[in-house]
Amino acid sequence: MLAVTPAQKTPHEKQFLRLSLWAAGLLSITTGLWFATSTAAEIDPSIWPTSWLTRAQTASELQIKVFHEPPFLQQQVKNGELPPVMDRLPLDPMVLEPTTTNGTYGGTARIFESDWNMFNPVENPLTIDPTVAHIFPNTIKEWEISNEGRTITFKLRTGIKWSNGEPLDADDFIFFHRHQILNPELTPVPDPRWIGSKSEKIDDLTFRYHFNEPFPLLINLMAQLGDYYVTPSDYMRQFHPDFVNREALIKKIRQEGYISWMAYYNAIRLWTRNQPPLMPTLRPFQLIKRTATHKLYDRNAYYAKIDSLGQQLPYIDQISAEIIENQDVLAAKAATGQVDFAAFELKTQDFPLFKLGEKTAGIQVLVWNRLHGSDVIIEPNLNIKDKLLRAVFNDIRFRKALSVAINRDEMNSIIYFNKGVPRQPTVIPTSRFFEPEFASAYTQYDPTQAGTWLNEMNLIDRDEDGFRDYANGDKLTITLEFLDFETPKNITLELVTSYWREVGLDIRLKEVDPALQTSRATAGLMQMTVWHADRTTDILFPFQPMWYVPMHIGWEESHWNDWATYYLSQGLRGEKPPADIIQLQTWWHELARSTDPERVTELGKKILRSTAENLWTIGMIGLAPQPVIVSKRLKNVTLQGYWGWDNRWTMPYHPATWYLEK
Amino acid sequence: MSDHPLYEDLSTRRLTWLRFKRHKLALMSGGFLIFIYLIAIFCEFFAPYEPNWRNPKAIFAPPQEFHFFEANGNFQFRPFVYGYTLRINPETWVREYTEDTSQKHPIYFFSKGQKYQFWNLFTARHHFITTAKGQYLHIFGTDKLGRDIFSRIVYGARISLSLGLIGVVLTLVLGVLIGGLAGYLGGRTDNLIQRLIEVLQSIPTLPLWMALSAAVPVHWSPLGVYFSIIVILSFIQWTGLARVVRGRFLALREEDFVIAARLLGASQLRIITRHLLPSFMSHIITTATLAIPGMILAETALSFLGVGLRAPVVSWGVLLQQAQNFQVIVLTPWLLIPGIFVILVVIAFNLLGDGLRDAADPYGGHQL
Amino acid sequence: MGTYILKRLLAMIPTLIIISVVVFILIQLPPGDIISASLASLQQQGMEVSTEQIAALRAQYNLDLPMPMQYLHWILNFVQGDMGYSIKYEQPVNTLIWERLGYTIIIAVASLLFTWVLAIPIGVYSAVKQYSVGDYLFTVIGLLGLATPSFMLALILMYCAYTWFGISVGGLFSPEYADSDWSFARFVDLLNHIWIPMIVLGTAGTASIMRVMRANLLDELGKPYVVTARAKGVRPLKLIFKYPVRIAINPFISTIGWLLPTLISGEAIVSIVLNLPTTGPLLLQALLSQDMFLAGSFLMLLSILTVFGMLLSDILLAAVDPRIRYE
Amino acid sequence: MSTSTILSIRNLSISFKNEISEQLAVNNINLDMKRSQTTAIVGESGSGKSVTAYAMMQLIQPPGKITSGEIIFSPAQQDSFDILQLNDNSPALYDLRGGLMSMIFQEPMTALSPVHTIGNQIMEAILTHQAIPKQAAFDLAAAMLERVGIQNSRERMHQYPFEFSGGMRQRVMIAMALVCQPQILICDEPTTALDVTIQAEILALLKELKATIDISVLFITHDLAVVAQIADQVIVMNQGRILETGSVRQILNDPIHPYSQGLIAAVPGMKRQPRLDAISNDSTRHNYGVHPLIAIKGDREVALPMPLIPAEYQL
Repeated sequence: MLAVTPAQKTPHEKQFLRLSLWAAGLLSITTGLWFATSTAAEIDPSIWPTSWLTRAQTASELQIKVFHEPPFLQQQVKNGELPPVMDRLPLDPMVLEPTTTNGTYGGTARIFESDWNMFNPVENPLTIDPTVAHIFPNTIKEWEISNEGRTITFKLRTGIKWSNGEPLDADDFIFFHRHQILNPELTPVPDPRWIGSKSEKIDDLTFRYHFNEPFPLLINLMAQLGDYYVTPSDYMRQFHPDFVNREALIKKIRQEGYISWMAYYNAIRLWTRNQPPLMPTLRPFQLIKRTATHKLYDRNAYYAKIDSLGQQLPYIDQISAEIIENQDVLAAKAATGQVDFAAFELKTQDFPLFKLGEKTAGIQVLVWNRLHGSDVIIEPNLNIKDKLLRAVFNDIRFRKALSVAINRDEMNSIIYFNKGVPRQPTVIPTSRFFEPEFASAYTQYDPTQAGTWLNEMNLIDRDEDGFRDYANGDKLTITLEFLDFETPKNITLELVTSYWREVGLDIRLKEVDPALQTSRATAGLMQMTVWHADRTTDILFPFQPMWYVPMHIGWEESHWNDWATYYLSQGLRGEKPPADIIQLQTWWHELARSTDPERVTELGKKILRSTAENLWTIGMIGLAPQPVIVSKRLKNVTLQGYWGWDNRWTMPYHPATWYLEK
Repeated sequence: MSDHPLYEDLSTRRLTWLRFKRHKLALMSGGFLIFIYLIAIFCEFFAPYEPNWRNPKAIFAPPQEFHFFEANGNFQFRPFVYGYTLRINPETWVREYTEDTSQKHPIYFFSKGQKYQFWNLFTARHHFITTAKGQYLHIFGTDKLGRDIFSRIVYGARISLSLGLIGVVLTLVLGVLIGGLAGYLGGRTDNLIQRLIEVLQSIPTLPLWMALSAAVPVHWSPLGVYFSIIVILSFIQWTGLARVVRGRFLALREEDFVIAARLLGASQLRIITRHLLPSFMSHIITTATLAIPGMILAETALSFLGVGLRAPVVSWGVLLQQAQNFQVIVLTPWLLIPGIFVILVVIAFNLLGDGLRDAADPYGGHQL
Repeated sequence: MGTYILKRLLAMIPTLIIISVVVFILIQLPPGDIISASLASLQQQGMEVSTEQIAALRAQYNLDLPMPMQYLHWILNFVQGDMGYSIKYEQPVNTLIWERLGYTIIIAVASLLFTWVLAIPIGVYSAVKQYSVGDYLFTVIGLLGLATPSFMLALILMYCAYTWFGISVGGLFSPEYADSDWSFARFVDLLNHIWIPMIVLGTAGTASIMRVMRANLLDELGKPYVVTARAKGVRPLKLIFKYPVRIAINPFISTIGWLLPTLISGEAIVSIVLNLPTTGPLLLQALLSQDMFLAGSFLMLLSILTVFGMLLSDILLAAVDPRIRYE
Repeated sequence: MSTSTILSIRNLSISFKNEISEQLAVNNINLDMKRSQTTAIVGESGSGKSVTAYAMMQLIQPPGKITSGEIIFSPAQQDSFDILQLNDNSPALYDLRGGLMSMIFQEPMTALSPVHTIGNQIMEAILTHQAIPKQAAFDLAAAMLERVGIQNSRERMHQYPFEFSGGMRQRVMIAMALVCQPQILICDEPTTALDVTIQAEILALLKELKATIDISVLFITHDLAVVAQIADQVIVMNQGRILETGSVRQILNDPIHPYSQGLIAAVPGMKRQPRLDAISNDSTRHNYGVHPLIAIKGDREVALPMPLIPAEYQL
């Protein structure tokens, strides 16, 4: 049973309030840090509407009585194809305050397909604040963590609807849990935390999960990845054998050309480019058409939020998203003002080109702050099969040498116009887990020191070819495979290898395809690879500290798969890690299950300190500037924001409030 | 009685040469190519810098211009360049370089500069063109890491040009051997080979390259990659030549002198090498000359797709791959200079090939 | 004629079988496999992926079968028109390729026409006015076209098109027509964009065809039947086009088939630079990511097109050259 | 002689230039063609006889070049003109080619376009010179084919050269040449490429045609046997020079010039002792072209070195 009004309070409810406060309010601590550390990466929150920094207010709280019908929909409403706005909006819709003024309706925004998640961001059950520290309610109004985090109860807002008019209710969450994540066909290997979990529907809007082990981080998950945890059940039933005749279904799927019902289900359920038109969504815009070159979106007639004038959001009526494979063409199009918004595939090095566009093509180039703790992190494979190389990688002196051999300041000026921050992979300065030395460890440029360390390791150029060799005379050559994706990896690595060549290390670069990155990384076949250190905020760091703890296997990291497997399989497979690694894993194991904020912070810092001391991965430049291109006619885009996976890029900055000026 | 007394004492070789000499363009091209290949052979000497040496003071720096007159107008015989002063424009984020007349970098020829390993044989310091220590010279400007474009072009020439040459030799061996066999033996062998060629030619070449070069193991040394690329390129190019050779063989097989040779009991091999091959050497040489540019272009295409050679190896393809985007044209056009060299060399080879063809057999050699 | 075509058709069968085997081997060559591709796309979304999941998926796409079996599965389905399922794009191959194939063919044909319309007259001119200024001029231009790497050409043209004509960079349509249904206006818009790839693709071909045309024509001009015609008092222009040109062109007709693979290869690169919705980029992606069904079916399809192209050109040749027809 | 001259060549020189050397193919020759007679030019290959013929229609192409001379053509009911004065695209020249003057070539195999029907090629000749409907042209052409002895010509009109035998092709050539009733027919070794029996047929055909149409023929050959059958006038050429001219009877029965004698002696079945054995033996070795002296008797001319000129001739 749940508290509806704060009036009568049972002890149980007190706990609920406290815990929800915990879930939402971790930042009471972090808030202090804002003023403690100040770096280039930090944004003064006063540039955002104050209402953004608290949980969204609702129409009733702001005494908004009348809601306005977007002109785009009026005809349909007249024809009776669509219920009037009053009936489409929830009982008490959330109100979003634009950065400048309430906008005007209309227009088609031109964007790149790669920016579809940024222009049309997810509507998660919970959401994240602009400073990427708080978790706020969204479609879920209240939540309760009880039973040391083993039981979590959620309560939805009343009257929120999917874009097809179906209500968003508890069934949609239950459906996801029972028929998707616990379906052996669909999810052969579920996330261990879900194994044995139960879900329970309390009423249409209230539901509850029970876990074998505490899972308080589900809250963070619901905020960051929440759209994955809810399914438009009324729609998806027709593709699920639990609800329709299997034979008939498979027959239908085969005709569609899909190999199995799971393939089809995943293809349309996940946020892939194949989501079929008119698939129900909660986002501001609804995909209606796809061509070989474009995706077309219309405004979601049932979008649940309004502006302070009672106008249903979004302001913009349609999106035309062009699919572009080639990043150079993309940059060119962006710079020549052929889109209204572009960001995701834009590279820092191209700033001059974009700035040129400000003059010639009338675009506006905003500089947002990337959340990456380091744009590129080197991952020496500590579990590599090659004995000699393994010994070298596992020798801390080698990793230190690699780090100090890099001239980060020069790199910063060459690639980042001196606007980045030389640092090791670690959380952002505003995080409650942050300590300055985590970022600064071994970031000084000291090739001689590097040389000394390498000599100590008896790695010396024995055949006078200018490169160091193993003690036994074998050549020491390392192949670094990488995927040039999201951050400027290619140029960074060219630079890095040249620094390492200067200290006598022969590193060979090989760019690989996403598919190859995955298969080779997950199989631990890469001698060395790189990724970008995201998951650097209070939202995701506690949930996936993958750079700092062997607790995950994916295409992002390939530096200790066997140790990670060992942990994930509870010691059944993989390889038993050394003591210090075991220590890391136990720390995280506790952190992930703890409901005590202080303890969480303490453990988090232990983990981060270990990386700073051991350089499990090596960082370059972090907190870099992210170009965000906005056309002259697109208004209300905040001038600055944090850019990254941790906050789903634009989610906290409410693209639904953007509008096109006539 | 002879109509043209002049012709009598002309050996075919001399005649060919006479005809060739008439192609002024072909002659010039030949000269140009020899020149370029010399540079490629002695690239360590001609390049002022080692290809991967970076000048941190000059990122994306434009070409320096030669001066004979100092700012104050004094003439001096030794040409010199001015150093850069860099300013990152806070408005445009553009690196703006201006000549710093205070720092004069005189240019020295045939004098000591950066140390280098000539063909990994011996160490030397002398360069064709260089500047004093601590000073720098970037005739064609620098790239995103401050590497000297000119030096990279010179080093790239060695890779790209040798690749073309070796590749063609390989192609010839394959083409002549297989085509020759098909044509000479005929019958079932011929049929089989015909099919194979047909198949290879009906698969779009690019995907063929892609798949093959994607199969090159990642950990191979740059040299290994270099050779595997060559093999891949020739593996696809030989079919064309093979078809031609086969055709010629079929025709020649029935020629009297071949039959005569056979009657005299000459061995197959002898017949082929002594009688058949020479009879269309000229044609083969021409085809080869015309195939080299194809190779060079193919290499650039592969590098463009990221499946060709890769850093730290420097080939013209690799250089162009870094230059193939909008930004370059708008902001740093000098990165396209390697393209000019590719174009020149390819044209030169074509002209030379035409010249050779017309000279060798003015009537034949026109097939597609 | 009928029997001739039939014979050719039968002869194609073994060729196609060999091709299919080669193609299959080809797409198996690079390391890694398709499953990884789909996982990659999940991970892009921050999803968890485990090695077990990979194994499970692999079984789903019967990748656990031995190679020969996989081949049979693939080719048998292919013959039945089911080109399989692209894991990278999470769509059936059929739905993926047809539209793109359409654009590819449009561009290929366009540049083929461009090549001929340009190359043949120029070739004739250079042959008739051998060693004239024009002859040299065209030769030089031709050589430039032959020598410029296609991606460079594409890039520069794209830049010029934008700076001079304000044509949107890349793509086949302006934004306003991109999504609309086919209309005359849209067609015009297509023409406005297609000329860049057309020129880029056509140039290299134009150069070589021009030169060969010149050579062939020079040969033909010396033939007795030309003298006969001249002795008949036929006017030079009519004469040139009715006799030697007519005959000098035949070799080209016979090469239409061979041109197709070259065009498709070239098209791939150009399309990458200009971001065109054609087969090329998709095919390369598929190859790199080992999206076996996509890459395989694609290559197979293109190869079949080529083989038929050759048949077509042989038939054409027979049509224009009676000597072959009556064999 | 009574019959008037239809065409007369004066001091015609034609030179060929190749990359190595330049040489005179025709060296300052003079000759006259009598109206409605058959004039034969005899000589070995390279003697410049074909070149001369080509010059008459301005068919000489680079590297060949007419360096000097004139060719006066006096067609019936037209005032005479110098062919060499006609410039490349003057209508007169195109009327001349195939209209007033037409030509049969040595190689019937290659002289016809392989990719056009016989009909097409003959009709083209007609339509180039006469403004008549296609159908009329077709009938005309078909009739002409019948005339040169090609049966069921109407069907044959639609066939391609490679469907004809060599002899047949030559007949087609003849038909094509005569279809516009030219005043001069040039036969450039029309029979050399054919085997003997066919040769006979073609010659017979030409004779027969000659008898029926009023036409002047220039017959170029190296074969005296043929000359004997067909020619009225004979001109002996060697190395671009005319060595001897005269009536067929005179030349064959009484060749003065040792070279001619050599030729005749070489022909089997023409048993005539050359007048001067001594010279005739090595006659072929000498270059008679050099320092010629023209000796004349009546309408006979001969170019000879001094000692060889017969008494009855005056210089």
